[in-house]
Amino acid sequence: MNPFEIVLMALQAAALMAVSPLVVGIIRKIKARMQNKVGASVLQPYRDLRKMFRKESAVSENASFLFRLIPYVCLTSMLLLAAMTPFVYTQVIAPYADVIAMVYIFTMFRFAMVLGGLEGGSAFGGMGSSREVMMSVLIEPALLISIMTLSAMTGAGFDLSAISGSINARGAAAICPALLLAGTSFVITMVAENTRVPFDNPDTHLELTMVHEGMLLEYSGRGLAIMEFASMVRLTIFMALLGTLFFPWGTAMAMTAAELSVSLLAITVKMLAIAFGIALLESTVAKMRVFRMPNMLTASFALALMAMVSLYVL
Amino acid sequence: MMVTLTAVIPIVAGAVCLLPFGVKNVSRISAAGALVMLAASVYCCVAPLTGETIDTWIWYVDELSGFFILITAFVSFAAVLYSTDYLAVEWREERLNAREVRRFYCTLFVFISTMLLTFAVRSAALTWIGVGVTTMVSAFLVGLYKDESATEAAWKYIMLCSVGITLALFGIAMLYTASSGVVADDSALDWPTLVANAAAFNPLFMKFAAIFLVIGFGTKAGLAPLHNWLPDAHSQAPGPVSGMMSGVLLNCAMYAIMRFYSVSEIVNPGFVRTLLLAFGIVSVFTAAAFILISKDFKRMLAYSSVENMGLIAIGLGIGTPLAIYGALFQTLAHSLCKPMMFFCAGNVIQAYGTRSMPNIRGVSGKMRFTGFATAGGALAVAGAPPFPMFVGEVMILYGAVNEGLYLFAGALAILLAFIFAGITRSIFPMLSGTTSREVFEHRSVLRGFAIFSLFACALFFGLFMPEPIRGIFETMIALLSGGST
Amino acid sequence: MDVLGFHFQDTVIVAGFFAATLVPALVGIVLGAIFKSNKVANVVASLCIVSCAVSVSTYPLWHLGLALEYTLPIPSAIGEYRLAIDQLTACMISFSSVIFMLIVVHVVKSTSDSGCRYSALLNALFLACFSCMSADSVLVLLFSWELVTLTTFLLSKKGNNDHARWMFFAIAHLGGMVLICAYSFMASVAGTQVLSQWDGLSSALGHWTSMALIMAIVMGFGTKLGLIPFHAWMPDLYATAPIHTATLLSTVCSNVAILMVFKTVFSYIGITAALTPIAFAIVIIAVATALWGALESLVQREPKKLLAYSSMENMALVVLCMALGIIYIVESPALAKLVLVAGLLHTLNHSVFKSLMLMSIDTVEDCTGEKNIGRMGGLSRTLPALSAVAIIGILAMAAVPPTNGFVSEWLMIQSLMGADLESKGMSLVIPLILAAVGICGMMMAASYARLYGFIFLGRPRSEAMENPRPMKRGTILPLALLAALCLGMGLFAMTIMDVLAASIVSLIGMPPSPGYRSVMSGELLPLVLGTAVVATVAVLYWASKRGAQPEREVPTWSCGEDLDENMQYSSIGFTQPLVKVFHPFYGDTTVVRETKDSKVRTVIIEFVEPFVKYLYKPLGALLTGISERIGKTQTGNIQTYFAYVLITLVVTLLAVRVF
Amino acid sequence: MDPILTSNLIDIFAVSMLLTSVLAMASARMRPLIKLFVLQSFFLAAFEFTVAYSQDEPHIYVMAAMTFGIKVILIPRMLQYIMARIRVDDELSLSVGIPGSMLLSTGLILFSYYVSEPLVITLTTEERNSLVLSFAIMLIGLQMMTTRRKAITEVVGLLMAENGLFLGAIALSNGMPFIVELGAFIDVLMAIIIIGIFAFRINKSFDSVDTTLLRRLKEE
Repeated sequence: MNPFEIVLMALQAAALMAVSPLVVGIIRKIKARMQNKVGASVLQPYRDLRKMFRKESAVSENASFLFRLIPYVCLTSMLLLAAMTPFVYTQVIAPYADVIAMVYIFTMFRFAMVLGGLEGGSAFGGMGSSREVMMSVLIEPALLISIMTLSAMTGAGFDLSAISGSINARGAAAICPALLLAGTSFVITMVAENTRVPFDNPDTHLELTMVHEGMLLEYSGRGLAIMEFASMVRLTIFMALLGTLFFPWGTAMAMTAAELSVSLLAITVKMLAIAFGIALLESTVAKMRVFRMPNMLTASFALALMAMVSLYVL
Repeated sequence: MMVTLTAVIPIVAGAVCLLPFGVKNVSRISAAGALVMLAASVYCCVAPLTGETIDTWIWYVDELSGFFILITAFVSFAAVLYSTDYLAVEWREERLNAREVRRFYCTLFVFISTMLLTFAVRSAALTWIGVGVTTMVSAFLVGLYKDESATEAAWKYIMLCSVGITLALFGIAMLYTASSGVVADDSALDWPTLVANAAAFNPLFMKFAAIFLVIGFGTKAGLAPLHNWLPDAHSQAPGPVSGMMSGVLLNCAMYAIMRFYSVSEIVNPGFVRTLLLAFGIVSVFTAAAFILISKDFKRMLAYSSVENMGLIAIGLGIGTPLAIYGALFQTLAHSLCKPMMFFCAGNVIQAYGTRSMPNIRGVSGKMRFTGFATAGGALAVAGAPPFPMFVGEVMILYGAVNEGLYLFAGALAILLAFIFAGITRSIFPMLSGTTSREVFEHRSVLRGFAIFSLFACALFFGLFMPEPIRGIFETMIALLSGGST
Repeated sequence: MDVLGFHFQDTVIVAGFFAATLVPALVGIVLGAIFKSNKVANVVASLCIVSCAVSVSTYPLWHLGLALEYTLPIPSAIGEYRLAIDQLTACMISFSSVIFMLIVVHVVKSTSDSGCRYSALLNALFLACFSCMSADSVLVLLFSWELVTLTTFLLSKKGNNDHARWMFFAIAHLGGMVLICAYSFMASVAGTQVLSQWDGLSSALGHWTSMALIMAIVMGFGTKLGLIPFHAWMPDLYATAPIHTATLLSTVCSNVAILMVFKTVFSYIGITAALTPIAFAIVIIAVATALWGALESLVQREPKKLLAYSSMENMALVVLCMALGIIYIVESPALAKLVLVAGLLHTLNHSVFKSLMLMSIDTVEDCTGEKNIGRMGGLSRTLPALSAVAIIGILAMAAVPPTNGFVSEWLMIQSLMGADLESKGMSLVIPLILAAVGICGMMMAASYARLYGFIFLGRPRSEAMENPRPMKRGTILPLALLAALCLGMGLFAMTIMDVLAASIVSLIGMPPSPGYRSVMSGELLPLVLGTAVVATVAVLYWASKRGAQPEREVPTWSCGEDLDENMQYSSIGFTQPLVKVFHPFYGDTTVVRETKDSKVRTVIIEFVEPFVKYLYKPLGALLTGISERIGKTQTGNIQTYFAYVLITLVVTLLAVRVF
Repeated sequence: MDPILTSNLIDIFAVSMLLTSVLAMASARMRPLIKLFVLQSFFLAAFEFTVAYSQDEPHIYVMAAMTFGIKVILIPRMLQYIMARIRVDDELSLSVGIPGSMLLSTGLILFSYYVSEPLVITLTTEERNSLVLSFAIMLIGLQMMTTRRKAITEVVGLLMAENGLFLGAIALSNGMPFIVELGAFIDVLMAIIIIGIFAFRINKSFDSVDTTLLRRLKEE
């Protein structure tokens, strides 16, 4: 690793985090357009974050030190993940971009969120945490297995960059049932993990449906800004993972200007496509009932498992 | 000479007890008598246990006899000490009158004497007579209270054991027939002669002798399904007598079986072993079933005796030196632990006035010492380390596995686990909890000492085995596996 | 060896070491048995601490190259007390002693379980565990293992918990009996009782027998680890026994069991290719146990029961690792080393975080007098120090970086994934195991979130929570040390792993290369990731706090109403969605309606452990039924008894005549 | 005397003993039962006497005398005394009816032949029958104990079984050493005395000697 590479990696992590509000803004904009609305500017999320970051925070008198710490834990985990995720360049902080560690950092994020939801002692927080926990029990194994399928398929160990690079290098030959199944599972996981429709609606605070927002209910001001930002980053990371792990073609594998610019273009197109997909999904599908969710999540889990199994059976 | 004295001392002590002294004085006399008896027995056994067999007149004391005599003397000593206070309480609470107390001591000493005698004689016939006489004498001790239950128990005891004794006599006759013609008439039934000449005996008669002796003495030893007198007699006898019956009386019959075993193994190798294995496992099985359902404290302990006799039989039945070691060790362990447990049960029952375990609660709270000893005793009897019965069980299982009796060992292990569960389930709830009864612990130094000394001995043998004692066991194993001394 | 200029013979040092370990504990037992006063109880406990402290030095002494073999100068009926300590044993003894010591310190400080009797039994338990781990003779091993059972049984007396204790005692003894048979058999095959001379008996045993033995040994020790179906005693005992007993049982005793399983399976029996089928059976049991523990932990009402199921799950994972080790060892020794290291590391980690959590939870119960998790809450403001150490324990249990729990689970999944999947039927099994481990991990995390969230966070749900008694002085010390261990072992896991790997190599007798690191990714990851997490959070927090507006304390938002104590999510409700998802496994959720007044109606949801209801109770009834049948043979009528004698005689004669 | 005659006599006495046993099983009243026991004991004494004569063994004479003294005279007297004292009802209560008992006895006799066959072939002719018969008498004695309910009948059953035993012992080896015989007799006598004492106690406690009343001691 030369210093330039390190700078590049840091840059790509920074870029990933920097564009995440934009990604959310774009999704919202596309959604608005689909619903024949004008919609806010794609930069609106930046403005919201800035406004909230400056405001005074009101903390529940029942909250403990943990409550104040949790936003930073969440942000930290996203920071680390951003550094691990291949974005425009497959080489990330290898050998520390460990897929298993990645799943556990997601767990850490979620655990912190759940505990945060239980602080304050309102009914909504507990409800959000409860539902989050239910979903995570099914999501997390699916995520683990779908990523593991890639690892096993490529035989590249546990390093995200190696996996990504290996699939990339194989070109079209890498397309196989396992990849497709795992990819599908990952898409469902992505939607569920980021609490998008049909699992949750990030835009409402309706007590019957909310999961993610329930947990954030007690946060305000800077804490809320950080939590919201972390969630945005999470979505972006998932989208980036989908683009660079499951469909990594185009991502730069070497540090040449040509490859990097192609990769930049490719990732932009991929992200836009995924954003469009999410927006389309959210505009066309209704929110699911809470106890319907497990069915969908189990399907995702089964898909992942099938992907893994298909590696050896087919 | 010394042996004669050992056997006579208790009788003298018993006779003195009959003299019309007060209950307190009788207690003192009997305690002193027991001490002298113990001293005489120890003195008498020193030589045999160090390798010099006593062989005079009708007496023959080698390591095996010495081992049993010492156990008997020690347990009897503890039992007499325990009786002094136990009987005094019974007398104070007017369940017994002074005359009955005096008679009790007299019978008790005669009983002790007959047991010592059983172990110390040379002839099989005399051993048989000794076993027979112990039954008759102890029947009075079982029936001490003269109420309906005690009488019933004594009746069953004496009738069943008489049948057993009769069968055993037939076995002795068979043994005599098998040996006659090989050995001169006069010494034809002497254990050492039998062992020495066994190789020339008629094997067929020895087989029949084996059947009758094992069933006959087995009735007395409490092997299932011949054991039915045992829970009745043990539960109805007063505490100290239950302890003695279980701790040493059963040994008498077992000793006879052991002696015969060493002869028979030379003539028909494996025959008695098979019989003993069968009776042993049936005993353990039966005991397991009864322990699981028993509600009566003393009856449950009695079934545990059945189990232990079964284990000893199994140990002998396996017949390897290791298993025989296990059997002998189990004998020692049982003789130490079971009387102690019966004494504890005596304390509890005297204080609570009931034998029904579901009605006894809160012993540890009300009676500190008894509670402690009962907990220890229960663990010992159930077969938990560091008590010696665990060691005995392990040895026997180990022996069984070594002999290739895998299924047998497995079944035995499971049965032992059930027994363990049954005993602990019944006893430990008695210790905790609360009771609404008026409970008063009868405490006295002698009573405590009796329990404590047995407890200490049990613990000692569970943890340690000094070389000399180990040597004695080795000799006994050699004796039993048919080797001559 | 030279110490401070004095020259000592090695044998003298070894004897001195054993004496220094054993004698204080023995003295403690004697003192505790004689005296009653609380002052002496402290002396007795401190003797135990002395013994523990000395035995911590086991590994350093081993490292110095001393042959830690010793025969006590007192023979017993079971032969000589031979002790011998190899590398793995030394590791485990040293580590377990640390845990033991911290627990005893907590006993002294918390005074809830003190008393001469208790302290004396602690000494006895220490001796039993020590001699079990270091036993070099079969009978000593069996003896001390049973002694462990016995002392924990005696230690677990508290109030009226006879049934729970008895259940434990009976099941553990059943396991002990199985072990006695298994070890006797091995001894008879090996021809010696000296364990250190047993070397790869599997060639002499034949593979069917070896497989049966491995199963017997895993299940025999598994009765104490809580493998299905022998786990039924755990929740009740953990909930009713004195907490330090439960803690010792869950940590030190489990360590002993795991060590013995490892030593027996890998060293005494020895693994060959033919033995893999049994590993699959063990895998199935372990996975089932882990899943069961995770499922049941979700619905527990009492925190200690929850932790009991958590222990069960964790130990099942360790057993799973062991079984995978059996599978891997033939084809890929390096991977086998990795998975075994993962298992052992998890054992050690578990003993740290579980002792921390059990004692923390007990402190909660002690301070508030409340046992129902549904009536707790809000303790983080009133007991801040406790909640701080507890969160570390919770994070460790939930395998969140940078704690030690994360490292071992990370290793475990790595070794699962790294399996050479081209071989055998493994390819299908591994994904399933992986899925199961993943689901277990998340369910346990959910349980732990519930545990922490409903005890420490939120608003108080009952009076007792508002003003808890302050913690007893000094009790925080051992807890804080354990919490520090949780973090330290997470960061510096590699050091421990190297030691464990070396121990495993010497235990199995494999060539040292290829080392486990060759198949492991991210060697420095625990340290780097852990540091990164801690540092980033710290930096962000510090940076963000600067220039922030001061916070305002406000009541929790409540839609304008006043919040009463029931207007919070309930602990049962928290996991209710999951219960609904996995409903078939809970079988019966009994709803009891009690009508006290005409208007007031309480609904209680009770979860009955299905194993107790559908296995233990019918089995017990069956046994009692059989026993009562047999009991009928005792009619009380003497004629029947004569008939038995007659029949016995006739049958015996007939049998002899016929055969 | 003629050896054939003595051997015939021996057989006759032995068979008569079995016969009395069988008859005893068939008797439904107490007094005939005791009489049959006396008769059996008498046959035993006669048997012993004949054996003593034919073998010229002085100690068997003594035994014969003792058998006569104790079993024919002393014990029946005692039994009658006990019966008189506790006013035993003469009716026997049977748990198995007489035809059933007969069948059982026959079965036991056949069984004795079957079982002792390997033993018998090693023996001389006169010993043969006696041994088989002694087996049969013992088993029938036990059978009586099993199927008769009164305390006294149990005792009689035991005594009959003992008679069988002595028959066998003498047939096999001309009796055991004298001291054994003596001990055995004393044992029997003591047993009967003690059993008698307890029979009184039973009568006192239960107002009956029907031992079926003695069935409180068992597991609930």
